[in-house]
Amino acid sequence: MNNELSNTVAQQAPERMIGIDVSNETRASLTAVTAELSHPVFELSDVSVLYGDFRAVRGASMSIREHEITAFIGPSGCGKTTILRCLNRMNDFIETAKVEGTINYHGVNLYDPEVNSTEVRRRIGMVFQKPNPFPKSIYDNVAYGPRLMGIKNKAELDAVVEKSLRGSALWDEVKDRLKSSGLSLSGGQQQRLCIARAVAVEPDVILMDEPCSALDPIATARIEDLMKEIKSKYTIVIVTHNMQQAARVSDRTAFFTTEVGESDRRTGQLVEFNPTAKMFSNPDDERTEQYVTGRFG
Amino acid sequence: MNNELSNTVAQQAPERMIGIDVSNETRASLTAVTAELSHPVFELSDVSVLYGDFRAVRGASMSIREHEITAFIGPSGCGKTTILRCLNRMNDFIETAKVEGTINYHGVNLYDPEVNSTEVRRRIGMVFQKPNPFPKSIYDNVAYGPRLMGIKNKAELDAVVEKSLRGSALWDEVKDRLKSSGLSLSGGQQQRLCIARAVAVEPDVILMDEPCSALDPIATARIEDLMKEIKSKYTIVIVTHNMQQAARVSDRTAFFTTEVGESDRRTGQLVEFNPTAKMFSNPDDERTEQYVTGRFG
Amino acid sequence: MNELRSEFHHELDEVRNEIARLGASVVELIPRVTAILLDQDLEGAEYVLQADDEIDARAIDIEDRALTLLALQAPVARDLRQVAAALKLSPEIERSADLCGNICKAARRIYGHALDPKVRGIIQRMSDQAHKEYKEVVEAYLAVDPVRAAALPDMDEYLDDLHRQLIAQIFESHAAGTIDLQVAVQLALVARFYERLGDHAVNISQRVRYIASGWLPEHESAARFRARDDQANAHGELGKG
Amino acid sequence: MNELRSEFHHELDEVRNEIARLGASVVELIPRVTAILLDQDLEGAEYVLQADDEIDARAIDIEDRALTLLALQAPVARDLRQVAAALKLSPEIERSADLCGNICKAARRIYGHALDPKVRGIIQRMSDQAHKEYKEVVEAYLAVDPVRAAALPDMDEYLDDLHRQLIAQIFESHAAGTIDLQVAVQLALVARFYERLGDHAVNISQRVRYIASGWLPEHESAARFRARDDQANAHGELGKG
Amino acid sequence: MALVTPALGGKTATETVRASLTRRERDTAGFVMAGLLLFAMLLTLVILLTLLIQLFAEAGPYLADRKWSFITSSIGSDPDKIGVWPGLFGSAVIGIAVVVIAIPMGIAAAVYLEEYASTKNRWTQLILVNIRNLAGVPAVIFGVLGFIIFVTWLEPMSSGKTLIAAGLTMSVLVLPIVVITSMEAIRAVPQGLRDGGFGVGASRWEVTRDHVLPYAAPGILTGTMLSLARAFGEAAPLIIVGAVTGLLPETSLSGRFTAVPILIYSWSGKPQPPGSEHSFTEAAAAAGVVLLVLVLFFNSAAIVLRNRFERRRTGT
Amino acid sequence: MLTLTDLRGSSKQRNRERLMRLLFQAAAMVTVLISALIVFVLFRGAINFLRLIDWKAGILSDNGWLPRRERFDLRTIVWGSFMMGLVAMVVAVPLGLSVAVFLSEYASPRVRRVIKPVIEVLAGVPSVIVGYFVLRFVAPEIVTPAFNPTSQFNMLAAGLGIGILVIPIMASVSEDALASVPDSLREASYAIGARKINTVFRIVLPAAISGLVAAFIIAVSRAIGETMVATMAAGIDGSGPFDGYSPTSKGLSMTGAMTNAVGGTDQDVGGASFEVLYFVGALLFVITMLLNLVGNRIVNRIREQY
Amino acid sequence: GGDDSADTASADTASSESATAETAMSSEVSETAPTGELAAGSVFVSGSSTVEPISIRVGELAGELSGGDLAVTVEGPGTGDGFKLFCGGESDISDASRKIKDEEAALCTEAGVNFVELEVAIDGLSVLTNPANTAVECLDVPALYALMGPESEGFANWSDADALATEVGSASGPFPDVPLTVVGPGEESGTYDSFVEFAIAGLAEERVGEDSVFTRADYSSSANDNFIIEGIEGSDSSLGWVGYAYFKAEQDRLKAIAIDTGDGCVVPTDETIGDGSYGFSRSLYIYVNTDKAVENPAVASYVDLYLSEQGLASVGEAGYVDLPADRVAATQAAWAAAL
Repeated sequence: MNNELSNTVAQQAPERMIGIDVSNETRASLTAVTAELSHPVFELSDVSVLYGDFRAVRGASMSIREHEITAFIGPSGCGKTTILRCLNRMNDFIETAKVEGTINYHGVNLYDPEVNSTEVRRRIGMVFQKPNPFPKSIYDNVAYGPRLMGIKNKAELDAVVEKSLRGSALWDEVKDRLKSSGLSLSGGQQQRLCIARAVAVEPDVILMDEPCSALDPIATARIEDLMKEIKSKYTIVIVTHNMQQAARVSDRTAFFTTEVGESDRRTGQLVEFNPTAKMFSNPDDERTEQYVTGRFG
Repeated sequence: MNNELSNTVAQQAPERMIGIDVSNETRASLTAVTAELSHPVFELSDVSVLYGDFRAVRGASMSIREHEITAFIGPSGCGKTTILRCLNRMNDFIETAKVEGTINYHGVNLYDPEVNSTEVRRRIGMVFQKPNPFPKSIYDNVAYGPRLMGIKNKAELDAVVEKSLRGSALWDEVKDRLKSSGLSLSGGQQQRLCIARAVAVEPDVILMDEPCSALDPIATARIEDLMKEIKSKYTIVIVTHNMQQAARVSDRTAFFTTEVGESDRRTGQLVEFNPTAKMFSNPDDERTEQYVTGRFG
Repeated sequence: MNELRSEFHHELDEVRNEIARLGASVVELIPRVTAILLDQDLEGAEYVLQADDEIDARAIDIEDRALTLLALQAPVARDLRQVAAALKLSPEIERSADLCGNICKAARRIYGHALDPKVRGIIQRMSDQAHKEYKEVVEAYLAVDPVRAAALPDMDEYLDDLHRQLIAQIFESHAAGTIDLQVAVQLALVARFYERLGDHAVNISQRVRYIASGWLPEHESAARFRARDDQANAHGELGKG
Repeated sequence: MNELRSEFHHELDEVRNEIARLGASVVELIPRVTAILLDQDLEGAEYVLQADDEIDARAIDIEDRALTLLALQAPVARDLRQVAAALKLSPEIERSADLCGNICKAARRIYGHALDPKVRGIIQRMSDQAHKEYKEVVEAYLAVDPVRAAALPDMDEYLDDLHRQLIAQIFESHAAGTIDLQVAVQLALVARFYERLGDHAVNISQRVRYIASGWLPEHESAARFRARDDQANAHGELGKG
Repeated sequence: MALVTPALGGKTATETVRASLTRRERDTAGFVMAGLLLFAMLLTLVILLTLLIQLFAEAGPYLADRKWSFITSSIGSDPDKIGVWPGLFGSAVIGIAVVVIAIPMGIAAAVYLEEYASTKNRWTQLILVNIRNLAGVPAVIFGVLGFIIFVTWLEPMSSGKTLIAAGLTMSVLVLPIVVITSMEAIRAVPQGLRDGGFGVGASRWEVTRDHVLPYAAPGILTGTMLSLARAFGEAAPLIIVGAVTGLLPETSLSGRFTAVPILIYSWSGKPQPPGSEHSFTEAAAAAGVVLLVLVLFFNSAAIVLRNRFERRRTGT
Repeated sequence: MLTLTDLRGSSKQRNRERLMRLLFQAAAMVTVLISALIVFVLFRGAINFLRLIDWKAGILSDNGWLPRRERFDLRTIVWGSFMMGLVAMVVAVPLGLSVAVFLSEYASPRVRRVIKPVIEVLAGVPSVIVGYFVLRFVAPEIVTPAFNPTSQFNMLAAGLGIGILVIPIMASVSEDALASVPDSLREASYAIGARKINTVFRIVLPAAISGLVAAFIIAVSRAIGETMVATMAAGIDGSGPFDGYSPTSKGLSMTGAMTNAVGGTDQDVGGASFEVLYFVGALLFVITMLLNLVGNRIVNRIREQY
Repeated sequence: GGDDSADTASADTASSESATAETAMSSEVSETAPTGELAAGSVFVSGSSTVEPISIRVGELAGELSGGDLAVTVEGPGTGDGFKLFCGGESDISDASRKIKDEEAALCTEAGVNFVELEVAIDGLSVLTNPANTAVECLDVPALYALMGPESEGFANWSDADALATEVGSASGPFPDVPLTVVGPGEESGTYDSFVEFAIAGLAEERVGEDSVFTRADYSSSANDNFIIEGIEGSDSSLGWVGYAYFKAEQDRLKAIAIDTGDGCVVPTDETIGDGSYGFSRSLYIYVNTDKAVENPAVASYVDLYLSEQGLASVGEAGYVDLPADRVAATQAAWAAAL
């Protein structure tokens, strides 16, 4: 055997040149089967969301697992964003909104009256559709959360800011202008700043509501890469109307759709929740198949 | 041979069951090679657009052909929208904008001082990023253009409206409520209404500036189907930041990118202009390859 | 609501039909080349060998179209399986047509040599069986009928049987001196060609099942290996569980 | 700026490496099975046939991964060609490994029969040539080197020559009575197996060229057909032009 | 701060999470702040309500006594007999002048600035700064301007201290307000509408006529109403221009004039004449009620219109 | 094939376009003309005034604003305007801002739907009515018992009146500024786990600062330019700050000085005591213009910063 | 209500009386303006704000009697302004709280405006204090100068003025040692001018100079008579002045100080003012453009009405003091002569 070839191939997996032992690792990376083994962060059972009398989403049950990226997809009005906003109680701000069923977060019912929604949001951060940096300096944007939590010490804040900006792959681009306004950044950078801001309070989960819909493909790719990078530290749930995005980044995908419910209004429902590879190659439900292939009945 | 099989297959192409004569037709549909033969609607040669001192796009040359869908893709700020807006002189409204080079429309220089931009826009319609129906009835939205052109006769207008709405695949959905506001439609329907409105003045060309960026995947697919349907009548130029969309709908694709020009500002330039199938399977330029595959140098 | 992405789906159907047509060509070729072989029809052989070129071209065309669909339409789920199957099937069918061509070539090589009637009988039966299988699988493909497709491996067992019979018969005939070595070797190859045609039909049937259900045709050997491997790794898995 | 979609591109590289590894397995298998054949090493044959199962499993795995990439990452341009090539190459290599397995099976079938030294010599040379081709093409694949890949068809002509030589030698040996019909047929098949190995190497080389440049391997026959066809349609084309 | 990641799951982790999620800190500052803000708002409402109550309380008995005669009577020396008629007439004419002069001109200027003028142009910048500044110029200065221009310089046309002069003065006063509110309304017209118009080959004027102005109409109308309210309520410039507070039996365009706010001003300082049952201050309060009704009507109309407009824009 | 003439359009249309543009432009120019006239009239009068007065007597520094005695101590009326404005802002800024913050951040949509229009309607209450209110209620019922001023009508009472007049304006403009802060910023803050008070004070108010400054400037400008309340309730006394500079003393604002100048006397008109109208007008114009310009500058700078 | 002026309530009797009065006065007048037949038309009266209330009342009367045909517009920008308009030919009649000045008359002549001066009423000025202030009952002119003249600026106590009072020859002192709060009309008012003329001008011209004929600047001024009255009421030792009419309306709340203009202390009453014994009184006039009166019968009608008994009743209603009969006759005669 020629040296060149054996070097190249053998270096990467010397024991496997002909060996019997194809490790599971290779196959595992294919479909993220290990996911089955990871810990559930959220457990939704039979969750419905009502706005006044109107049932926006009905009876969704699923398990969102640690250190995974879970994507919610579906047509407009299917309730994917509604469910996302239940996960850190952002829908508290809509007065008429009411959540039925239970949403457990690490085993604790998020809608328990004892639970403090502010605390919930410290643990479960959120990134929004439109990049929304505060009209403050880059530094102050990131330091906002830590300061709220009582960190006053300059050195400590500096450290948190640097860590968070590094964590969101923004440090190199902004380290020389931390004092300039967050709004002076490009759209994609702004969104990464928002991620840095969310990350700065060391949350457990980051919810993302169509974080790339306002961005161009390059900025989108950058955010997607970032998500994959940070998922080892955080559990990520992303709502996207871009199926390809869900396919590219997520480990599991939940497909929601609408059905005409009582009084002619459309109620969202969870159709299928499966590993992403399965959703896009061989979904269980015919409606999922029709949606992902672009046939819509 | 079994009857069932021969029926199914043979009906579709009886002469080809085994025959030697595979017609060219099949292959032609693959790469739209016939396009080479069609008439050029726009001929851009060495077109640069300047905003004040700043050169937004430099030296773009291309030929946009009749009854084709031509897509412009590229990262933010690459000048694709700028060039599009030159094609019907919509950039006249940006005061500092200046166009260098020549843009010929059916052989007439669009930027000839004699040319009336309003007249140009009657021939070269435009559909915008956000669906922008007039806050009028569906009927009046479509009838607006024809009325401007002096059509007063009710029967004639009715005919134009119906034809345009049929042409934009909206007639069946709205025929019973032509008097209701255009704003009462869903986002996707609004965008089709805008297409109907553009079509009503019987333009030659329809320019579309990211017409689906505000729509969900279902509405997007509907518009894309519509574009393919109407391209037999109109020449369509579409700007999209969604590469997949360009791949799906267009016959030819122009890829623009930015380069850092004088004084550190990014100038757009046309990198490659080729049949879409080629652009996405085997582009000529390495930068195109990097862009479409998501590697960005 | 109407179906969306209709042009794409139409093109997908077109590709499918073209594959079916190509398959139908093979279905037609099989009895034809058998007749050429048995009737020593040199003209027919020439014609078929030229037709083979056309089938190659059409197969390439299908592959081209499938790749273009992949590049432009980013198909997923069943659509993707269709396209992936097209990529797999077009060489499969093209290879089948090649096999038919090979049979013609063999016919030319043994031109002038008389064939043992027993051998002729088995060849005819192999041809009929291969033809039957191929027709069945092309129909199953067109109908995306995994149930019919699932029958193919078992059907093919009969062809394998015939193959063994033919080989045995060839040895017997050779031993009996009714055919010489050249002819014997060519006939052995021909036997293999028919058998391969059946294999291709089986492969196609697996693709049909794949299109319908996403079931990926895991060769029995691969499955065997997996089984062994999983056993070996059982302890490790438990540790993780 | 860093490369984007790095995970995807990393997985693409992984698939490529895995294909190269699989190819390397075949590269290693070829001399090994020749030795088994010539040395009548039954143990070795058994081992290789089991290893073949593994290769089948790995090939399936590669196909699976390629399909997943297609479903999830919507690759285009070179990436798409990589994935499409992976879909094509994994069965190509798997078939090559099968051929190696077939050689082992042939070795078992002719177990106990002595082989003519001349036949042995040609088989060894065929093996060496097939090994050379396969190694060359796997290296070309790993390096995405269309220039090296372009040499394969010509290299394969030598293998075809050897194939003809071997067939001739087999007839000769059979005529000389040094090998009986069974062995002769098996050896003829073995000869074909080596030749097919070379064909697979050529196919792989074409895929390498395809990955590098998008050049789709049009079989000569297809090209021939096109040429004829275009001529026939020349008048029509001119009419349109 | 950092959540103890419950790597192994189970009860302990759940309890840790529960403990941290149910932590209750007293949000005293927030509570106090909310209370303070509520108090401030209630105080404001109380003040403003007191104003209204005070006014109505003083005017009530008087108006009950006078009934419609207070509207139809002229001004004079006896609080028992006087009325706001000349004031209403004057205010109405001023209102008409505003509608006829200031509003078309203001809208036209706004259209020019928003639709035609180049923002980069120095002239445009000057006009913009100038208008913003004019809107902040005290009303009394417009009185001076009106006095000089319309009363003195243009005497042949206005016949001096007449309603014509007053109407022109008030038109000039509200012009910047009309321009600014109209500009805001026009600016709120989505660019998409213009693009849509241009896209089908409409000219600038056609787009303005067919889309911009109709869409901005409610907003412009709001501005119009507000400026009318302002014109009705403003007294200072009329004092300078020379409103009559004595006797005004005749109301005509070219004669002397008065206006409701002037009457309030004048009456609120007059002593009760001997022999009159009511005082001038009561009459002033009653005139205040009349003015308030007038102004608040236009103001409310403006606000109702704007709210409806906003609701339409955000989509119901 | 298309020719140039096809794209030339009709001349009728071109002429109509040109005419409309001209009309609109003329209207815009009128506003400039108005400003020019204001400047011309005021400054011509002011120069006249300065020519009429006796410089040697040093009258501008004399104690008190008594035009008939040719005593034109600017300090008196500037102080009067300043003091009334100050009192007004002391009342209006906290109250107006609080109302705005409450409505925009704390009130439920239902409360906001009711209160906001009420506040806006009240922003239109004519100043003469507020003047009347001060005359009849604030001065006698509030200021006199609470501060025991030397005069029932004084700068404090007038200032309070102006404050009342300005509260709804302050509240309304500030509320607009707060409402224009995108909800996305609030959401972002809450999503980090911030409380309402943090969100309001660290995010919303800073983000709205330019609008708030604008509101403040508008309010100050309005307070200084306010005429009727100052005329009716401040006591119109330019005899100088003899009570010290106490807000509880009577006073005279610049606007009051102007209405005084035109309020007839039985003496001769004309002369400095009338021309002073222009002088004070010019002064007032300059002051409010500076306020407006500074305000715009601040607003622009803050806007650029963010 | 006023004690001896006709009540508005008895308008009917008043009008019948006026008819007899007018025939008695002048036959010519009765010819031009027959009773109850006032000429229709418009009259514009401008001028003194002091005279304005009388003109308004007469105007109202004219409107009533003519059923609205005789429309009289009255404004009161001030005597000076009034003369400007009058001599500019803009007003038909000018109210005046003083006689026309020579330069004003010259203006009229220049403009070709012929006019007649008609005295219509007497205005008294009351110097007031709080009823609680018993220490002061009567003040002479030097005392007023000492307390309120330009030299008194800064005097916060009555007794501060003692020295100055003595210096200028007052016999009213010494003053009590109580705080001195001076309240009065603003400088823009006619009443202010009158007060200065009566109490300050002589000594001020003599002692300070012609340019300083003013009261002290540091007094509490108001344009609103109600507030002056309240101001005087508000301090136990206040000192102020208002028109006699206002005092008359509020005499329960205030105390008038007797004034000594050389003939002993005189308290202001209708009688003392009417007969001239109260020093602080002045005549009020109207000036009529005679050409307009001829051209426009409405003007003549209005003046006729003004000078009729019914018209002159307004003087009392407005709070001024009626002219003695002889001066009424003189005025009527002047009017008759002017036509």
